[in-house]
Amino acid sequence: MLLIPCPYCGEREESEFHQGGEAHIERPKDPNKMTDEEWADYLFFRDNRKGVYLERWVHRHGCRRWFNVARDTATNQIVAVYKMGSKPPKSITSRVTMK
Amino acid sequence: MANTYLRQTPLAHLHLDARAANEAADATTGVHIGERLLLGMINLRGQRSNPDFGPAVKKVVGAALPDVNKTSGKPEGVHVLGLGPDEWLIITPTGEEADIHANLEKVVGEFHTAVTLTGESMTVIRLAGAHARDTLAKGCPVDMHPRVFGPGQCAQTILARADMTMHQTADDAYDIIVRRSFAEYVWTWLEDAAREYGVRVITGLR
Amino acid sequence: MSQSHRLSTGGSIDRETLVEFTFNGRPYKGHPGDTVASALLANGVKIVGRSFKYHRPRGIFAAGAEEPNALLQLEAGARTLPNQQATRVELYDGLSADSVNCWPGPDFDAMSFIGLFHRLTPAGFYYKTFMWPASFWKYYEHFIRHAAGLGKAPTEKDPDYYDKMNAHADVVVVGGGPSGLAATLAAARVGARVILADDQPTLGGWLLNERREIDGKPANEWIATVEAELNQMENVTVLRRTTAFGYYDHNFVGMIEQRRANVSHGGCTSRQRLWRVRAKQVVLATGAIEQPMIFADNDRPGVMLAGAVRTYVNRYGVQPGKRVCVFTNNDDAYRTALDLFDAGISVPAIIDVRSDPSGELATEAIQRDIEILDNHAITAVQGSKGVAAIEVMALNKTGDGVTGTARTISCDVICSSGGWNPAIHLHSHSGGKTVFDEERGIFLPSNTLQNETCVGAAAGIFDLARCLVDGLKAGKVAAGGAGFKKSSRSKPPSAPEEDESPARLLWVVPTTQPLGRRGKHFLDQAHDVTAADIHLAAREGYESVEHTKRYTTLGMAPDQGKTGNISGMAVLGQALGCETLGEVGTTTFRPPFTPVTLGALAGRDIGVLMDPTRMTPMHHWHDQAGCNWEDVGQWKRPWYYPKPNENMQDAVNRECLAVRNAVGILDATTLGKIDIQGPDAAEFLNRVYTNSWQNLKNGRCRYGLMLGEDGMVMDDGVTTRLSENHFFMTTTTGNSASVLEWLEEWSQTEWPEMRVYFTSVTEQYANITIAGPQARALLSEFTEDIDLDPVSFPFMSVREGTVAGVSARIFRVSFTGELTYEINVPASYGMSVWTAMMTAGDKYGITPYGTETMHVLRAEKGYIIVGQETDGTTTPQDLGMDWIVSKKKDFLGRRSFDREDNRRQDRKQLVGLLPDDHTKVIPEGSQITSSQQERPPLGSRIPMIGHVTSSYYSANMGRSFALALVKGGRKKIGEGVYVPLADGVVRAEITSPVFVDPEGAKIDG
Amino acid sequence: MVQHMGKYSIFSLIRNALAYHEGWERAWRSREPQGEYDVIIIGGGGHGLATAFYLAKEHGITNVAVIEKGWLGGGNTGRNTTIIRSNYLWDESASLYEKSLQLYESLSQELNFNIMLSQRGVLNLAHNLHDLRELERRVNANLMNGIDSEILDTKSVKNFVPIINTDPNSRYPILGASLQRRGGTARHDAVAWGFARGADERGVDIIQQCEVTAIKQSRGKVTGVETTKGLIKAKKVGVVVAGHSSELARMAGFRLPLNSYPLQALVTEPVKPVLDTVVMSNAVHVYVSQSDKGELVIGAGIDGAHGYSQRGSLHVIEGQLGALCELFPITSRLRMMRQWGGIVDTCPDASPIIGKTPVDGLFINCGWGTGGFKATPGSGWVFAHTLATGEPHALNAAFTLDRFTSGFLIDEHGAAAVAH
Ligand SMILES: Cc1cc2nc3c(=O)[nH]c(=O)nc-3n(C[C@H](O)[C@H](O)[C@H](O)COP(=O)(O)OP(=O)(O)OC[C@H]3O[C@@H](n4cnc5c(N)ncnc54)[C@H](O)[C@@H]3O)c2cc1C
Ligand SMILES: NC(=O)c1ccc[n+]([C@@H]2O[C@H](COP(=O)([O-])OP(=O)(O)OC[C@H]3O[C@@H](n4cnc5c(N)ncnc54)[C@H](O)[C@@H]3O)[C@@H](O)[C@H]2O)c1
Ligand SMILES: Cc1cc2nc3c(=O)[nH]c(=O)nc-3n(C[C@H](O)[C@H](O)[C@H](O)COP(=O)(O)O)c2cc1C
Ligand SMILES: [Zn+2]
Repeated sequence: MLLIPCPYCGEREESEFHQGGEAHIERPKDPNKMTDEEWADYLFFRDNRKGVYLERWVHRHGCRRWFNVARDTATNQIVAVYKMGSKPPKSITSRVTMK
Repeated sequence: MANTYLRQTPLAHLHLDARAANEAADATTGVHIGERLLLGMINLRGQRSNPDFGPAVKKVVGAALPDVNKTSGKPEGVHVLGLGPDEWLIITPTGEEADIHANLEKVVGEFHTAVTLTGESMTVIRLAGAHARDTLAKGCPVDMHPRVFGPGQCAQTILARADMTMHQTADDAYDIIVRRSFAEYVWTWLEDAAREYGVRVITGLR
Repeated sequence: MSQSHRLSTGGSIDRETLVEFTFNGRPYKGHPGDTVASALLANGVKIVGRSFKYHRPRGIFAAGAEEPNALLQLEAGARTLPNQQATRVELYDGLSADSVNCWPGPDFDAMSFIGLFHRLTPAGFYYKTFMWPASFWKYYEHFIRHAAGLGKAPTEKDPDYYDKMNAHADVVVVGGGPSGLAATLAAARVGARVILADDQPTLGGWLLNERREIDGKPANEWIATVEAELNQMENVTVLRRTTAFGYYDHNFVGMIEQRRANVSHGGCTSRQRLWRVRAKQVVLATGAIEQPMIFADNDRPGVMLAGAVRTYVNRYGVQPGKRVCVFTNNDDAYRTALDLFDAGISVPAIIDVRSDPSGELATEAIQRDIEILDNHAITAVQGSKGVAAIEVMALNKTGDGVTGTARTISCDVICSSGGWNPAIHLHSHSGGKTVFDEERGIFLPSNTLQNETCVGAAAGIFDLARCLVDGLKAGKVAAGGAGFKKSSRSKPPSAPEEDESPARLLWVVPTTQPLGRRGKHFLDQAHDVTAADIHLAAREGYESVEHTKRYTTLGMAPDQGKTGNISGMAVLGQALGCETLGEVGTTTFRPPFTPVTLGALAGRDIGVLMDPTRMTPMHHWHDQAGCNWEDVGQWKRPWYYPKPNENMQDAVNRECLAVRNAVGILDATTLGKIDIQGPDAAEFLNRVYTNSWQNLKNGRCRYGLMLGEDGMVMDDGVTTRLSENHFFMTTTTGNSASVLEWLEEWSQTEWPEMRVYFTSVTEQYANITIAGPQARALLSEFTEDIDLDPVSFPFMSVREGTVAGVSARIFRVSFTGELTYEINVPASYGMSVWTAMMTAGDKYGITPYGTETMHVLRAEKGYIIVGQETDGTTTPQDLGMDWIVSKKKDFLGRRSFDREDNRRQDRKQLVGLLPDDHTKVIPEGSQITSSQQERPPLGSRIPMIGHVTSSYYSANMGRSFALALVKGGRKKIGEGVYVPLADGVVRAEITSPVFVDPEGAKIDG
Repeated sequence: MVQHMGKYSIFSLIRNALAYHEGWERAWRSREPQGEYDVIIIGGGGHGLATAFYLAKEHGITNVAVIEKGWLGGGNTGRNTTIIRSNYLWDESASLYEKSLQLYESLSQELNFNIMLSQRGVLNLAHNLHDLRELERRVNANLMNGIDSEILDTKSVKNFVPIINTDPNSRYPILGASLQRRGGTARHDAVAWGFARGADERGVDIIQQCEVTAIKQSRGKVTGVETTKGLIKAKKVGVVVAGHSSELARMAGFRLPLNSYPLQALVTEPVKPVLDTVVMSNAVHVYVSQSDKGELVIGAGIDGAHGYSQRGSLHVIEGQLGALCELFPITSRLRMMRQWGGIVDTCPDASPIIGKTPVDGLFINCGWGTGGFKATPGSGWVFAHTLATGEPHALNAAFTLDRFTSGFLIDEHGAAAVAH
C-alpha cells in the first residue's frame, strides 16, 4: 500500500488516489494532420517502464488535483513528485529516457 | 405558502430527536453523534495568486482564505475550509448562505472564480467524545493524532467507503461533511464503529 | 489420573484455577495460562491428529506459531474454526476441540491405510497417473478432493464481527521479547510514538520460556518493570495477541489483533481487529525459529523441538515425557536437558552430532551426570504411535553415514534441535534481502528496502545481553530516523555472558540405509514431504528451489514451512551438489506470517455496510409507495411501483399509459449535475462534446454526446447555458463521477490555460420530473412567476423561479417525447414538493413511474441509453447520430473516426425491431441472425449480425418492440431477421428506431 | 542400461516404486544455449513452452530454444487462479479461447502429464439488471458460436452453489448467473511442466536462468538475442514474456499498447470441500474456486498503479475479501494462508496481441492481461503456426498489433472485466 505525497495535502494513503497512467503525453495540437499510426501512438502506445516511471496521479478523494510522480515500478519507491505542467526534476530525467 | 413546505435533512427519517429523548445520558458514553441541521455551504474556486482575491473574499465572508487542510472562522459561525490550492468551502449558519453567495458573486466577479451553493448537497455529522477519534480512525486513513492534527484542521479524505471532509472543531469533536446521498450509510457506519465505546445521539446542533 | 504430566511446581499458569475442556469428546482439565497444547501434554495426550497425506499419527511438535502438526477443529456450530494450532489457542473453560483429517479419531484412523501405499505416492505422483481412461479423471478427482483438505469450514453464518483500525507511528516494534522491549523503551523514552505488537498474550518473548536473569533478577521482574514504564507513557501503544502478518510497501504493516482470548464468548467488541499501521520506522524483533534435526521417522508423536520442550517445562509446568533424550547439533539444546533434569525429569542421553562438545552448557550437563553421546546420531525411532525408544549410532567422518552398532535407548520424548534461524519473514515481505551465513547455517537479514532494522534473534543475535544492548540501540536509532534525536541515557540492562560453541551443520541424519529406504525423514510434517521427495524432485529436473517447492508442496501448508523449509533447501542443495545453501536460495516469503482470518480483512465492509446505498431525498416516499428498486451504480432508483395484484408488466403498462395520456412523475435526482463556470466554459464544452456550443443562447438547453479519445460514446446528457459564462451539465446516473473527473482531468492536465471551473451539484437539487399531456396544468398550480406557455417557455429551455414557493430551476427537456418539466428544487425541499405534487396531481391522474417505464418510453422514441445501446465500441454514427457530430471543429475522439474500422460499411447500426409475434418480448441481449436457423449444436456456429439492446412490451403500441444494433442495419430497414432463442426462432422486421410520434407532435403537450 | 521409464502411467509408477523411485528420468533437461537456433522463444511461461511444443509437434521445427530468465513457469503461469473457460463475447476471441479449451480437454493425454483439468463449471454472477443484460448477450453469442453456455436463475445458482448467499436483500443480490459447464480449472504448474516435458522430448532446448538483455537486428531483421549466457542467434524470435513485454519491445526499439500491473491472488488454508465450481463476480470483484488440495484460491482485480514488483496493495485484498465474505458468509472464519502477485500486461481492448512486430522475424504474443492461462494451449498453437509460416493462423489473424492503428479492436472488457 503506497503512501503518496500529494503536493497539496501531504502524504496520504494510496486508496485516496487514482493513478492516471503515464505522464507527459501531450494531446496533439492538430490531430487531423496526423497519420493513423501517429494517432494510435498517442492513443494507445505507452512507455510502461520497469524502473523509474513518470506517471500522473489525481487525489481523487482529497483535493482532486492532478500531479506527477516519478516512481520506481520495480520497488515502488517514489523518487519525485512535481506539479502538473512542470518538467520532471533533472535528477530524474537522467534516469529515464523519455520515449 | 413557503412555510408549508418543510425542509428535510438527509437523516430526517431516522427520527434522531426521538432517539435522543429516549436514550438516557450515561457518563461512560464514549461517542456523541448528531446531525448539524441544514448549514449553508458555498463552494468557492479562485486564483490565490491574485493578491486582491483573498482580501475581497474576506470582506464578504469575514474570514480569511485558509491554506489547504486548514480552516478559518469559528465552527459555529461562518467558517472556511481549505479544500485545495484553489478551492474553499464556506460554511454558514442556516439561512445565511444566500446573501453571502450573492455578495461573493458581486465582489469576486472581477476575478476568475466560481461561486456555487452546495449546502443542499451535503450534511454535517458531528462526532464528539472521548472516543470520537478512535471511531473515525477505524475508517479513515489520515493520521489524526494530536501531535499532527488538531482543532482548526480539516482534511478531505475517505471514511470507509464514502468520501468525507473532516473538520476537527475541538479537542474531541469533529464535523464530518458528507454528500447527502451517503448520509445514511455514513451514519450507520459511525454508529456501528462507535458501538463498543457507547453511543449517544445528540440533537439541537446548529 | 488428571494432568498426569503436570509438574508439581513451576510455570506461569494459574494453578489455583482449574478449567475444563474436551478433546475429541473426552474431558480434560488444565489451567488458565495454558495453551491447548500444554494442557493436552499435561494430560499425557500424545497423538493429536493425523498427517495430511499418509495419515500418520502426529503429536505436538512445537510451542508456537511454527507448529506443523497439532491442528485442531476448535468448537462446533457457528463458532467452529478449522486448523487452529493447539500451540496458539489459549485454554479457556468449556473449550472443545477435535482432531482434523482423521476418522473416527487420531488414535485409530480409517484412512491410515493410505500410508500403506506410500511407496506409490511420492511427490507429484498425481501428475503421472489417473490419465487413463481420460473420462475417469473426474472420479479420481472426486476421491482426491475428498481426501484432501484439513479441517471443516463452518456451515453457519458468523456470529462475530471484525473491525479495522488505522494507526500511525514513528516507530513500530514487532516482537515483545527482550530485544523488542528494549527497542520500544529506547524509542519511547525520546518521545517517539511507538506501537509494539507481540503475538503472545504476555510480553517477554522467549524469556517467558527460560530461566534467565536480567540485572541479577529473574527475567520476569525485568519484564514487569518495563511493562510498567511503558504503561505510563501516552506515546506507547502495546498490542498483545497481535501478529504483524505482512509488511507492505512504504512501511505499511498489517497486524491482526485477537481481541478476545476466548473464542466462544460474544460481546460488544470485535473478535479480531485488523490494524493498518503506517510507520516511519520499523524495528523487527521477531525472534528466531528453532529448526529440527532431520532424522528417520522424526515425525513420531514425542519428537519435539528442544526449545518447545523447554517451554512446556518452564512456562507451563508440564513434562512432555518421563524419559527425554536430546538430539542436537548445537549448545542451546543443552539448556533443555538442564531444565528437564532440574525439573526432575530423566534425561537418558544427549545425542550430539558434534565431536567433543565443550563449553559451559556441556560442562553443566556433565556436572549433572547426563550422558553425552558425541558424534552420534539417531538412526531410528521405535514405536509407531509414539516414541518408545531410539537407536543411536556413531557418525562417520563426513557425517553422511553411520558406523558401529546401534544402541537402543528407551525414551518417550526426543528433543530435536538443529539450531535457530532468524524469523526473517517480515523483513523479506518488505523487500529486504537475506544472506546465508555459511558458518552458522542460517539465513540473516541483510539489505533493507524500507526504513527497517532487524534486532536480536531476528538478526541472528542469540546472546541475551547483546539482544538487550542492540535492542536499545535500534530503538534509539529508529526514533532518530523518525525525527526524535534527543539523547537519552538508558543504561542497558545486564545479563550474564553466554559462551556457545559453534553448531555442526548436518542437514540429513543418515541411517544404515540409503535415504528413503529405512524410515522417512520428514521435512514438512504438515504436508508429509520427506527428504527422499526432495531428492526425487531434483532427480526429475525440478531443480529450482521454487520448482521443488511446487512439485513436492514443501512449505505450502498453513505453517508455511517454518520448521521445514531451510532443511528442505539444504537437502535440495545436497541433491544438486551445490557448494553452499546460499546457492540454492530460499523460496519467497510472502504474507501472512501466520494465517489471517478473512473476515478481519473484510472488516465491516459486509452486509449493509458493504457498499454505500445512495438515496435521493424522496427515497422514503418511494419505499412507502412500495416500489421495487433498481440498483444503478450505488443508487437505489424506483424501478416500478406495483399496485396490489399487479405484476411487473401490469405496473409498467399502467405507468406508460399514464405518461402518454395524463401525467407521470419521476424521481430523476440521480442524474449527474455539474455546474460549469468561467469565460472559457463554452469553448471547453466544444472540446469535450461532439457538437458546437458557442452559439447556444442563454436559457437554452442542448443535448450532447461525449466520446473517449477512441471515438466511442462515453456519456450523453443535456447541458444548459444559464448565462454567458455559466453552464449546467447533466450526465447519466452511472457516469456522474467519472464525467466530472474527465472534465477535471482535461482542464487540469491538458488545458490549464482555460478559465473554467467545475463543481458537482448532483445532490444539490432534487429533480422532480413530470411528464405527460397534463404536466403543464399540474405545474401551473405550483408556480406563479414562470410563464409556462410553450411559446415563451419552449422545449429545450430553462426557467428559474419558484415552484411551490421554493426557488426552482425548470428544464423543458424530454426523455419520453412527452411534454416534460424537470423541476430542480433544493434537495431539502424535494420530499415536500414531491408530496405536494402527488396530492395536487391526483385529479390529473398523476402516476409515479420508475426506471422501467422511463426506459420503455424512451425506447419508443428511439432514444439511447449509454451502456445499453452502447458498449464502448459504439460511435455516434453507429447510433445514427451524425447530426450531432460537428464537421467543423476538433473535439475529443474526433480523430478516431477516420480510422479504417470506422469507415466500414458493415458496422453495427442502431435500428428498431418489430417481432412478427406482437406478444413476444425478445430478451435483451439476444443475438440476431439472417437465416432462420435454430441455435447451432455445440461445436458449430451460425453467424451473428447483431444483438438486441433494448426490448419491451409497449402498452401504447399494444405490441412488443426492440432496439438493436445490426450490421449495416440502416440499409436493411424493412428486411426480416431472426432471433434464435431457447424455445425457437423469432422473426422480426427491421424498422426505424423511432416508434412513437416521430414528428415530435406531443412535445408541447 | 537404464530401462526406459519415460512414459508416465500407473505401471511406471509401480515399477519405479520398486526401485525406490531412483530410476525416474528428468521431466525436461536444462540446457546450455547453443550458438544458433531456427527459432528462439523468449519466455518460459506456459505460452512460450506451448509454442515450442506445437512448433515441434505440428510443424516439425525442433531446433528451438526456449529462454527463460528465471525458472520456467515462474511468471504468471505459476501464479494464476487457474480458471479456464471460453465464453468470450466476440467471434474472434470465442474461436481462439474455444480452440484452447478443446486442446485442454485432451492435454493430459497429449502430454502424458496429468494437468488435472477439472471441468467443474464456471459461474459468472449478475447483480443488477445491467449485468443480466450483458450476461444474456454473452451467453447468446456463445451459443451461436457453438460454445456451451447457459443462464441460471437465482434459485438454480443456490442449488449449484449451496454456500452462496442469495438473500434478495443483500447489498449486491444475485439476480442470476451464466454457467459454462465445460469451464473449470487446471493445475497451473502441471501445464508448464507438461509442455516443457513434451517440448524437451521433441528436441527443444529449454534454457533457464538466462535473461534476454538485447534483441539483435540487422537492417530491420532480427538476427538473435543477447542473453546473460551470451549471444544466441536465430532468424525468428518469438517474444512471450507476459508482464515484461514492453521491456522486450523497448529492447527491439518499438513500443506496445500495453500497461503492466500487479494482479494479486491468495489462498486460504485447506479445508474439506465446500465449493465444487468456480464462481466469479464482476460487480463486487472477486473470483474463487477450491483446489483439489482444499484451499480456496481467490483473486480480484488489478492494482490501481503500474508495477513490476510482483506484489500489490493490501487494500485491494481487503476489498476482495469483503466481496467474498458477502457472497459466501461461511468463509469469514477461514484464513488467508498466502498471498502473492503477478505482473500482467493489459491491452486497451482487453484482448491479446499475437503476430508480427515492426521488426522482421520478430513476433510477439502478449497482452493476455489477467486472463491468459485459459488460453495457454491455444495461444501456443496459433503462435507456433505464426512462427512457422511467418503469417498468422486464421484464429489469430484479428489479434494483430496494427489493430490499434486501424481501430479493429476486440473489446472484451465485458468478458474480462473481472480478472481471471
Ligand atoms: C494473480 C493472477 C491470476 C490470474 N488468474 C487467471 C485465471 O484464473 N485464468 C486465466 O486464464 N488467466 C489468469 N491469469 C493470467 C495468466 O496467468 C497469464 O495470462 C498467463 O499465465 C500468461 O502466460 P505466459 O506464458 O504468457 O506468461 P508467463 O507465465 O508470465 O511467462 C513469461 C515468462 O517470460 C519470462 N521473461 C520475462 N522477461 C524475460 C527476459 N528478458 N528474458 C527471458 N525470459 C523473460 C518470465 O520470467 C516468465 O517466466 C492470472 C494472472 C495472475 C497474475
Ligand atoms: N542461544 C540461542 O541459541 C538462542 C536461540 C534463540 C533465542 N534465544 C534467546 O531468545 C531471546 C531473543 O530475544 P528476541 O527479543 O530477539 O526474540 P524473542 O524470541 O524473545 O521475541 C520475539 C517475540 O516476537 C513475537 N513475534 C514473532 N513474530 C511476530 C510477529 N510477526 N508479530 C508479532 N509478534 C511476533 C514472538 O512471539 C516473541 O514474543 C533471547 O533471550 C535469546 O537469548 C537464544
Ligand atoms: C492455484 C494456486 C494454488 C496455490 N496453492 C498454494 C498452497 O496451497 N500453499 C501455498 O503456500 N501457496 C500456494 N500457492 C502460492 C504459491 O506458493 C506462490 O505464492 C505463488 O505461486 C507465487 O509465487 P511466489 O510467491 O514464489 O512469488 C498457490 C498458487 C497458485 C497459483
Ligand atoms: Zn491532495
